[in-house]
Amino acid sequence: MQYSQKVMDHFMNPRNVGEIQNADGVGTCGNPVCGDLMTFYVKIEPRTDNLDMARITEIRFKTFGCGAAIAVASMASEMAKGKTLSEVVDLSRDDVADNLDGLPPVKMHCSNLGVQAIQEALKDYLTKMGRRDLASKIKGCSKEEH
Amino acid sequence: MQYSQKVMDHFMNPRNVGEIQNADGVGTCGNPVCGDLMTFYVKIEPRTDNLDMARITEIRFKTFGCGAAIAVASMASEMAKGKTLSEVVDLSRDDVADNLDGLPPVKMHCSNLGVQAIQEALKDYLTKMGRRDLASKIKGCSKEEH
Amino acid sequence: MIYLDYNATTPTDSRVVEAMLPYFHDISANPSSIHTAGHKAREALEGSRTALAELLKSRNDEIYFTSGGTEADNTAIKGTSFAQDKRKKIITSAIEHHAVLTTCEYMKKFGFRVVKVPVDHYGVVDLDFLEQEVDDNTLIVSIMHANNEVGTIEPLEKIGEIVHRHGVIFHTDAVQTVGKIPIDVRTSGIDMLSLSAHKFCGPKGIGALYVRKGVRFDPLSHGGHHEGGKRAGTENVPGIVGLGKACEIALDEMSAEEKRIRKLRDRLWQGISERIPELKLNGHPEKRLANTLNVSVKYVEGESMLLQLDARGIFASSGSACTSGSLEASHVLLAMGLPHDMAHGSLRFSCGRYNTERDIDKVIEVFPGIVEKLRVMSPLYRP
Amino acid sequence: MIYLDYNATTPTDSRVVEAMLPYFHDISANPSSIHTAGHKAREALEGSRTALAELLKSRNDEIYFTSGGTEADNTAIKGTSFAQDKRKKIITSAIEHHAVLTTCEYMKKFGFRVVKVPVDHYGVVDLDFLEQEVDDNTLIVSIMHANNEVGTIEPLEKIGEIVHRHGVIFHTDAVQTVGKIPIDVRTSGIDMLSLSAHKFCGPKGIGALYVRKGVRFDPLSHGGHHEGGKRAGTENVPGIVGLGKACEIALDEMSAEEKRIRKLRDRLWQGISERIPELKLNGHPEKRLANTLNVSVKYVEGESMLLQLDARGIFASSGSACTSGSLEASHVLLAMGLPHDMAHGSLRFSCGRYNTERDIDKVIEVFPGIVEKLRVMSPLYRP
Ligand SMILES: Cc1ncc(COP(=O)(O)O)c(C=O)c1O
Ligand SMILES: Cc1ncc(COP(=O)(O)O)c(C=O)c1O
Repeated sequence: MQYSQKVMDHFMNPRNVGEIQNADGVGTCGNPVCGDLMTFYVKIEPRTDNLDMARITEIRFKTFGCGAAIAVASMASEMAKGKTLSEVVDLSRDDVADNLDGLPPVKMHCSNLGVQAIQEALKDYLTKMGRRDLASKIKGCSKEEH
Repeated sequence: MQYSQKVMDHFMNPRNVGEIQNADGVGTCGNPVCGDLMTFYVKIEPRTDNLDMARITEIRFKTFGCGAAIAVASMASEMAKGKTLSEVVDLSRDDVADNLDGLPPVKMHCSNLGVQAIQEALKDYLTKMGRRDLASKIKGCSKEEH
Repeated sequence: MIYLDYNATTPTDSRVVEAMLPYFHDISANPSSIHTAGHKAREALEGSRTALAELLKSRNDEIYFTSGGTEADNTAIKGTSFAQDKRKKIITSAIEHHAVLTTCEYMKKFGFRVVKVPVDHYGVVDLDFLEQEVDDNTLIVSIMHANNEVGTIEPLEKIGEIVHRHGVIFHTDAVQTVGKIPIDVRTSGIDMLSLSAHKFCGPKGIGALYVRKGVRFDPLSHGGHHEGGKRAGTENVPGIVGLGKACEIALDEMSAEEKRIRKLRDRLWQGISERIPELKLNGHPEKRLANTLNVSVKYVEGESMLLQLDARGIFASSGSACTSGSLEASHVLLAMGLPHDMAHGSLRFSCGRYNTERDIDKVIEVFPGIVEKLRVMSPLYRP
Repeated sequence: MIYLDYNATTPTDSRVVEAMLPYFHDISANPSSIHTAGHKAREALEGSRTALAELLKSRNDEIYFTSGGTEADNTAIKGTSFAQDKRKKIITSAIEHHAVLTTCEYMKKFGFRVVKVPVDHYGVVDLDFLEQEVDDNTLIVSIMHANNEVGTIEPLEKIGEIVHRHGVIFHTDAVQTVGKIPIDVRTSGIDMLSLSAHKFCGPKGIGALYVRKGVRFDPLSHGGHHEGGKRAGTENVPGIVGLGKACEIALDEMSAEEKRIRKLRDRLWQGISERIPELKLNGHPEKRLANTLNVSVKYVEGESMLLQLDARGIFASSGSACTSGSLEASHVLLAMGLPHDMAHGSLRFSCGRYNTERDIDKVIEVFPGIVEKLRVMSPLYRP
């Protein structure tokens, strides 16, 4: 596996590793059967007027997975931090991979996993907020990938 | 082709090369199509009482052929020289090959050719002597081999 | 740099390289040429054949040089299959190298049925299953001598006995054992055996297939009359000379080396298992290659450990070199009944000729910290 | 020693050996391994692929490394045959190397029909015959670029045109031309091309198959995911590096070398044909490899000339290296219409990188005496 310098940096020194005790949202995607599992924890600065504009103030993750999975989780956490919900929902796997200066083709699914697990955390938050309607519009984990 | 020292000696310095102008018998076996052709010339010391005891006093050969063919002709000529007709008829291809310290398997047919061409020369002699009956008992060239 | 990936490939011994060098330029003719230069090349070739025959206890004319273990495996399976059209069943094991497994799969295209013998938790083939499957329709049974991922050694003699009761050909992929442990084709019931030089400090790109006299097979590559008409192509003389030299060295040093390497391997296992909780040793506890240590590290994925080790100059492998590039967990570990996460969390250390105690101690020093760091990051881990 | 058997094989250039050496021990990991040591090996591998792609003007992903020309030929013919089951006709020429001819013959076992295109007196394939034979049932046409025995160069572009009119695959065995004369796979209409490193001062045991993107073929050897899944087996890294270096050298020096060698070859022909009556030049007078001189010496058999030359330290060949061991006259010369005795009386001088004028002059000095001696011994000769 030939990883970029960026990937190796995030793999060796992952940002935002850990859990958040009283997280506003928690999301997990992946499956140890496939060798990749990610859990994201988020703290949200609430916006009662417009939930879309609520902002991720803190984000932490845990990952069981390959080098790419760890780097993706780290990069995705950095990209999501401080962003609004609507901004985060627009993040694509290619954004993450691009910010890592690319991923080997066989590892592209990992970058999907990062974005999706964060989305799951947002869904969790929205559900807790009683906004199942908004939560259902967010994709979250895809069954086909894992 | 890995030839023995003996073969190489007879190939590089073949004995009895040439023709005999007034030969008592001339015999040819082989075929340029197969890449081997041998002609033997013999002088015979006649024995009117018992032709079997007639003796080859002189022998010469010409060969178109591979290294083994030339060495075989040379060796066979040496082996036949001074021998009686009955002795020469008993010579086998293995005798020639053995005296050359062996031949590669694919070249064994060459040693047959040597013996047979000498036999043809004897047949020629016997035929000229009016002894077609004796000549027909000698095998000479085999059609199967060439 | 600490290289612990000898089952993937080995450095070529400098004595081997030394032996090869004259055959690149000075003695570089075609062994099929009839001139003196050709003879010299031919002699070197046949010298290597003798060395290999000695190592395997075979006859010289039972050895066919190939371009490696994969070609030998392919020749054995395809060659015997295409040389006949009566028997249409191929039996192999669930833990073979891809060179055997994929080849067997391919033969389905030609009407062959493929049966895979399962293995137990240690990776030993199920002899009862084999016994039930071998029948008069079976052409060949291909079961490896020792597994490349976990090192488990299969009971060749017993397999040979079962196989031969039905007049079936017994092929073994001995790529991981030739040069490492003694083999005697005369007593082991093996009909065909594959080997590869680069697994025992010989050069890459050369191997051989042993074929017991009388076993019929079609060549994999057709062409000139090389190797008794059974493997066409201008012979790789330097490679063959290197293989021969590797055999000579193995004959001399194998038994002492095996002891030395076993010590290193056991030292490594002791060192890490004392320091890291929840490690699982994969493979047979005793009937196992002396150089191979395959462990599953709970809660952690293999590649991430590999990369962390790599960053510290330690080179190991996760499963086999080939599976490392893929996403699927090792078919060997799964066949041995490991759960997926444990299979994904496996790591193979394979020692060899140039490893020292210092190498091992460095790994013992560094590895626990790596595991700890990755476990702390793992959502599966609850300390 | 004067080596004039470059078409059989060549010495490996010392620059090539130099380039290979680090890859035996220092950079000896498996290119499939994901650790840093593996990456270094992988980089070397891909560097060689680039060098070869440059030489052929192909893309990198159209190159598959093999163990030599024979394996490349076998892969092309068997691989395309087994990858489909519609087209059942294989067309080749009467003067192919055994690696192609025997492989085609073998495919009859699998229901393929084989047609051999005849050649003219110079060894050039009969395009009209080809035109008539290529049809919608034809899978592949395999016609060599230049013949190994006589050096005649076939009209690839014209063949490609005919072949492609019917959607047929065009394979060429370019083992004798790669590294000697320019090749451009983009403009020549070639779909598949075989080459072998040891024919242009690279190492033995390594070659390649070029396959135009989109042409389907089954691997000859199955196993790991090497070479895009098309050629399994741990890559022969030193060999591949050697092949790459040989390509680089060829790119740099080919055109100057070709001129130099042509001069030597022509000097040889002039020298011997002036001194020896009844010599016949075999092969095309112009469209011929610059290094190849095949002559038939009337009244004399080839092997005996070879041995006499050998005794004087001159190494040539009679027909191809492979046919030298057999009793049959060269199928190439017979296909060109030579009578048997002239075919048996053929000799091939093939020059190369390390030949000098002195070598040539020595042959000119020695050869006439040898011929004379053997002619005097010949029953066919009447001076
Ligand atoms: C058990 C086993 N069989 C076959 C092979 C294939 O050998 P090679 O890569 O030399 O073709 C290997 C190693 O790659 C192996 O470990
Ligand atoms: C025209 C031609 N094709 C194929 C081959 C086979 O190549 P290799 O011997 O490298 O397998 C040769 C030489 O032996 C050749 O001259």
